[in-house]
Amino acid sequence: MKQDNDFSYLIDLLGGGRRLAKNLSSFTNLTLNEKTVYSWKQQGIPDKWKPAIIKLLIKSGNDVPELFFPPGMNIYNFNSSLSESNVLLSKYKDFKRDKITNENIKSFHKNMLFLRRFEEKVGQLYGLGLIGGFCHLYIGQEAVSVGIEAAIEKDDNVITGYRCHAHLLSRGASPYKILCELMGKDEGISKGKGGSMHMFAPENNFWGGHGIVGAQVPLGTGLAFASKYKNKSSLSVTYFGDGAANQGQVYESYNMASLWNLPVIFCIENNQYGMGTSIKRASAGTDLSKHGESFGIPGYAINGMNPISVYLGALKAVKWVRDGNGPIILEMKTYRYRGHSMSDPAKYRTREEVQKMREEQDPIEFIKKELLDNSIYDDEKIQNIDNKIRAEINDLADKAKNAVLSKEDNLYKDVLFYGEDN
Amino acid sequence: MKQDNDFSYLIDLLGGGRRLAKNLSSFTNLTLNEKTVYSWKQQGIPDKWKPAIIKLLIKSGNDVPELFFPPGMNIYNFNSSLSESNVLLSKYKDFKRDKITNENIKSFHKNMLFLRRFEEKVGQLYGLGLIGGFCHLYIGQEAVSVGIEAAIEKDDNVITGYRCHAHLLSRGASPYKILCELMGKDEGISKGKGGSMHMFAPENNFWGGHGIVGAQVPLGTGLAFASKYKNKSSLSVTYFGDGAANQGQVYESYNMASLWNLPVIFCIENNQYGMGTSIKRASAGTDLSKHGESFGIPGYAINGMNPISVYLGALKAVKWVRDGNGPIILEMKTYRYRGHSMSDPAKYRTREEVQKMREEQDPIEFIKKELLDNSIYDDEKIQNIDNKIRAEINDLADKAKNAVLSKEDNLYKDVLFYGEDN
Amino acid sequence: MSKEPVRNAIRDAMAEEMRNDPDVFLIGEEVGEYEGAYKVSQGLIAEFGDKRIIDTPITEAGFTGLAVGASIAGLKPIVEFMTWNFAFQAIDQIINSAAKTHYMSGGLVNIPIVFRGPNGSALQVGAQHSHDLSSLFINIPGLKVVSPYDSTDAKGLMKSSIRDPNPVIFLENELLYNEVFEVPDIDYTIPLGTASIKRSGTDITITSFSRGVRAAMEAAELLYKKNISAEVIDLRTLRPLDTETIINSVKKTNRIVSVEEGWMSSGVGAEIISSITSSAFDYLDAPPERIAALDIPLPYASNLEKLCIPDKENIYNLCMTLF
Amino acid sequence: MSKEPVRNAIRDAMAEEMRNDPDVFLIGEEVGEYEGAYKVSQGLIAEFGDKRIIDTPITEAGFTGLAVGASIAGLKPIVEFMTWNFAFQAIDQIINSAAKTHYMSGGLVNIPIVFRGPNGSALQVGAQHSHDLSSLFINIPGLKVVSPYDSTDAKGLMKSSIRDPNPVIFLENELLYNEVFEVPDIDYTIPLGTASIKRSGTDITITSFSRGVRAAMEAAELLYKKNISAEVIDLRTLRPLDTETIINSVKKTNRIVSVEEGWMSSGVGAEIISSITSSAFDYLDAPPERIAALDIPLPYASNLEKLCIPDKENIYNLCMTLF
Ligand SMILES: Cc1ncc(C[n+]2csc(CCOP(=O)(O)OP(=O)(O)O)c2C)c(N)n1
Ligand SMILES: Cc1ncc(C[n+]2csc(CCOP(=O)(O)OP(=O)(O)O)c2C)c(N)n1
Ligand SMILES: [Mg+2]
Ligand SMILES: [Mg+2]
Repeated sequence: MKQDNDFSYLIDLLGGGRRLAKNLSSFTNLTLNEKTVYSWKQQGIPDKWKPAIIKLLIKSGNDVPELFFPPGMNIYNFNSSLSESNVLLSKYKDFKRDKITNENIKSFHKNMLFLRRFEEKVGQLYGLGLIGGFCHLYIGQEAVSVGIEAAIEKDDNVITGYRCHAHLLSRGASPYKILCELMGKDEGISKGKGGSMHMFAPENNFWGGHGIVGAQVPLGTGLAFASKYKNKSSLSVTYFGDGAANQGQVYESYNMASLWNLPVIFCIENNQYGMGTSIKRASAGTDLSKHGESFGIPGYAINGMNPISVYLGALKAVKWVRDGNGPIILEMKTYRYRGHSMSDPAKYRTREEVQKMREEQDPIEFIKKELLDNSIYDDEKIQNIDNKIRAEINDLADKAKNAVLSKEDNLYKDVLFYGEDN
Repeated sequence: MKQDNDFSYLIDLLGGGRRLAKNLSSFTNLTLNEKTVYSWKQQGIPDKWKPAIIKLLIKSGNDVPELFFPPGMNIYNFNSSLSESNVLLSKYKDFKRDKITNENIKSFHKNMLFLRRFEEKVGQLYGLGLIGGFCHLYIGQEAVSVGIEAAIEKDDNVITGYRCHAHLLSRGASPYKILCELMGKDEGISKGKGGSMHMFAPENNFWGGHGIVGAQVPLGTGLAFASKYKNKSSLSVTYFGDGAANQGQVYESYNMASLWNLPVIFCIENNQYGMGTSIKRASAGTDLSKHGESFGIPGYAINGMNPISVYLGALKAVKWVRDGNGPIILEMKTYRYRGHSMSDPAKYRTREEVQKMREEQDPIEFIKKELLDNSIYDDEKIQNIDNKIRAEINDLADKAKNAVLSKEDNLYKDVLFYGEDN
Repeated sequence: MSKEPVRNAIRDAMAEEMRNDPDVFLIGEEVGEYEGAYKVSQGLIAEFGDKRIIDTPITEAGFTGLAVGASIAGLKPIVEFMTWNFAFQAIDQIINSAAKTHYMSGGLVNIPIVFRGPNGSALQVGAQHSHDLSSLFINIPGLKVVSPYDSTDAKGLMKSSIRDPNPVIFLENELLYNEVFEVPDIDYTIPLGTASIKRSGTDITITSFSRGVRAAMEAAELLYKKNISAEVIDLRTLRPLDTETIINSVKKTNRIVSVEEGWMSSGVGAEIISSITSSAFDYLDAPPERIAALDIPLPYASNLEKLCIPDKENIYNLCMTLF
Repeated sequence: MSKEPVRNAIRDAMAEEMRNDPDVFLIGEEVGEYEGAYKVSQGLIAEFGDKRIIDTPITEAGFTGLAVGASIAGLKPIVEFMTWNFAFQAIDQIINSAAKTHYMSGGLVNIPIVFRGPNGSALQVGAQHSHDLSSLFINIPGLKVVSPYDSTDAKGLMKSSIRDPNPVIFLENELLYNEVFEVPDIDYTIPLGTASIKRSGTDITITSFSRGVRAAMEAAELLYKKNISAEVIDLRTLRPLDTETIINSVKKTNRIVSVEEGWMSSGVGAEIISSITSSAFDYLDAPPERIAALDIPLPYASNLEKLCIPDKENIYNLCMTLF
């Protein structure tokens, strides 16, 4: 047991038995007495205490002898200054599966299915030439928006990029108005002037719908700033993609959000591609939830194909933010089945890759299985719900098709705002 | 010694004695046999092996029981995915003090003193109204530029911001031409058209002198890109400040530099203030050398008031980059004695703070002491050198004062380039 | 009336509006503890604290976007760019997020925000620090663009800009900050979109804005000595442009010269001349002319720099060619 | 002569220059494996590999700055912006680093680089994706600005742009990519700075560029039916502007209308008109006029969008007011 006594000098280096005992005790919250530590000088430093001593050595600017590290460890395992916020976060318990009620499962199912059928309809209408311009569908990613929405409050703020139909719907915006918008109708949510990428629903605290990749991230941080400024408890969920996650203004936002302790959840929808570029070809660090570390922002990855995981993971993040801890990063590992936009031939990935995701990880299939396995619904009920949703969306689409086009007098309106009364 | 046997189940969780022995051996490069590991089921897992086992647990997606951690450690100490590049870097030995020759010390002294006296003269000339516009002095930071220059080659590329006189001089640009530039003379290095912030010396592979905070960082990354594109061995030293380090394009540059493995040293001159804002008020993560971690870029901090530390630290970085490992971040902890620019009253810090730095950490005083302690020079010699430098700079300044102003026919020249022959 | 430098006029306007409306706040680099790189926000942090006077990191894109986001959520930010040169880093947020969102949302979202700071050339700060962004912004619907000359206008227009429910670009000039002018002691505003006739005349109209107004006034004085009566118009707001005032003047004088310190090509003068030729062509007795900065990046050397920005002589000479 | 869509003409120009000069490379989002968001770089990665056809992360400021840095070091980058709208994120590097450095360095550093991509409106892509940046760039000394209409010009001008030792802004148009025009089979270039007379005429000059040329040509045809002979000038290069060709034309026709798809205020037309009134005032028999996009952010709805961009009828009507 004396193999280590060549390291006894470390004890003196750290101020001798008394000081070291005190420091180790306060550092580890365990009680160590002077004599014990002093005895290590003869008997060798116990393996148990080596990690803590390594930390003290580093802290005091001393070198750590290579052989002093436990097997498989090195200096970088002990340099945790970046992870303080993560350490704090580790005190937050994960929400467990038992939090999930049947009602949750039912609503996840209904809401995700609605998003899916809605986007399928949008795809059809686009194919028919009734929708123009850029149109980005959410199919495959439904668990994210639905799971997050379940975890936040109505007066929280939500903002995202151009792939925004689902987030609008989750917030409670009118599907009819969205369809009208997509078809350039006067009843469109933006009077037909915004189109697929630019829709807003202030009543639902949904703030767009932005076409410039990454630009919504400082905007969303600003929504959080406003909440704090006005002493509101609302937080901001700021969505962006894996491609957007490389934009410099994202890091600028991380910095300000952390510096000013803003209530914002940065929710990265990592669907593994930014247009035709896989995350591996675009990001040197693909662990997107860790990019806040150096700013003191903790984060974690969540299976974004599973609404239950999203919901539980989001609950924890919401609690973190509401407790006043400042920002957090959630990386949703998800997938889009369709091309980037309607005009994307998607040659950058194989059919098999898509097929495999659809078959093995589809969020709606997953939740259907939950419904059946737990005997919440039977097949027929599920079919009925689907039929009802399809019928509702068809009706809305037909109505929207027949609505009048955006009127010409909209043309010059809303360039400038002339106050509420005008 | 059986206190730990409540954790024996972990051995099965990790595949049993045989598999665990194999995994631990390959992971730690130590040999462990099956039986030993099997015996742990009875005798408890030795403290020495716990860290490695924690890593395996995490890797295989298992929870780590809280009590299994060594005192003072937590899960984030074991999640080293971000630090792979740092682990690799840890295989690079530090260059040691014994590398330093007397010649090194002499040249550090001469070069730093030249920078100091030069900038003092510039300050005087500014006070006399002979220099106009923005003028940022380097006084206090001399060790950085001098130490780095000693560690790189002439055909390496250097670029920086507006605080550029020193870097130009270190590269070997003509002090006379710089003085002329500052006074708007025809012989100015930019024909009087650039001024203090915009000077270039292509012959010396110095590429500016840029006025927009942070903009030089992608530019410097581009210099490295060009070296790689042309299969040159030259690297790019890209200097920027602690304030600039928050700019989004810095992170965009980190990402590209790491993704494409570019030969660039990001050299952050952390003089603790960006204008009047201390780094603590501007950066949520003040450990600037760690901001590349999430992009897989290693980095470390260096005492930027000590030319020997800078030189040794830079040697290691240069070796890292030349070995083809891609980018690295050096954070130089340094200090500027003067205001941000000539017009800064510097009320954001106390006189005492500046005084203390000057007295306790001045790089020139430090190197003088080295010279004296090692009997390389005596006081008189040091005084002589100083006198010679002062005299040289005075002469140059007088000559520059008397030089002709930038000629009017420079006005329309160089807006567009018409090829080498025109 | 009291005498105030333009610097204080702007500061006072901000302070008064901040007293009236808790949703107004100032954000930018060095606006707080340092009290502004050019001391425009002197004293504000003492009065309003660091909740409403916010020092930012040097991240123009980020804090501009953050301010636009705060504005979307109902606050009324004043964003200071240390100089407008640095706003290039944030221009996407100004143009794509601030200027276009009201329209793209069909009027559901509006963005009350002021972007301000010194614009154009100062003294010997070199090309990267001397850009005049006026014409860039007046091209863009959804923005209002203001560029005052004197203290009265600076204060009155700043107050209107803060109250305006749209994004307003407020272009100041470093070299005017120290200039002292009279300021009314009453609480007043000046409506955006109205030019001001600084000097009446009958023979030629000279338009300008910001620091150019001074050179224009001086040139008018020189012309006067030659018995030419120049009418000098301070545009004050560049978008919407008060074309009515300009046209009425030209109908009277039949000659016009536009003066600006920015570059000529597609500059502010180009817009003025094209508006005038379209509306008052038949009133013109001579070609409408413009004078602007030389078409080169601004050089550092003082002797060269002086040749670049139009002065009274240049303006006077150009005017004389029209008679 | 063979027939080629504009898309291929630009691609072929890049490929030919890349074959001739190993320092030329293409960098941008999706230019490589995806072969271009609009397929302009189709086939290039197969020929040149990923060392010279470089896919970037979505970080416009960063990769633009990187390309400018590479250019400083002697390479000749072609930077593709997926559309010019996204270049707002990188505009500081274009203006402050690329355009000004040659001057600021007293000529020591030059920056041979081409920035290219589709500019202006497409179809129903909304205000944030429809910005025309022409007038922004022509304001700035140190830049050349090119905006071709047909395949011949696109190819010849692109080759000249790549060979030019200065930063060149190359403004394409998505709606022209598919348009087929003749292209000479020989190796040729077209010098920057020269306009092209697309149709000779004696009664009125119509200038335009990019897609506006088509509407101008169609309007000329309508005018012809009314016995008005219009001369149509395709400007091709917007900076330096070929004012000589325009002035000579106006001296003949005595009337001018400028057509552009960008906004009017301080737009390209404003520059043309102001140049003409300064140089050829006495030749004008009617006010010089301009037509441009409506002064609003471009709406999404197709019926509204159509009203915003000048078409042959609008141009024809404007021309008729001048007789
Ligand atoms: C600043 C900017 N650059 C480029 C584009 C073009 N563009 C639109 S979406 C997109 C991909 C974004 O990918 P990601 O962030 O992963 O989101 P996803 O589409 O996968 O939801 C690109 C390059 C843009 N709109 N804005
Ligand atoms: C984009 C931009 N924003 C603001 C400025 C004004 N400015 C010049 S230097 C400076 C401080 C930079 O501090 P730091 O990066 O720490 O460098 P230091 O001056 O300490 O060397 C600021 C804000 C600028 N030149 N460019
Ligand atoms: Mg994606
Ligand atoms: Mg600093």
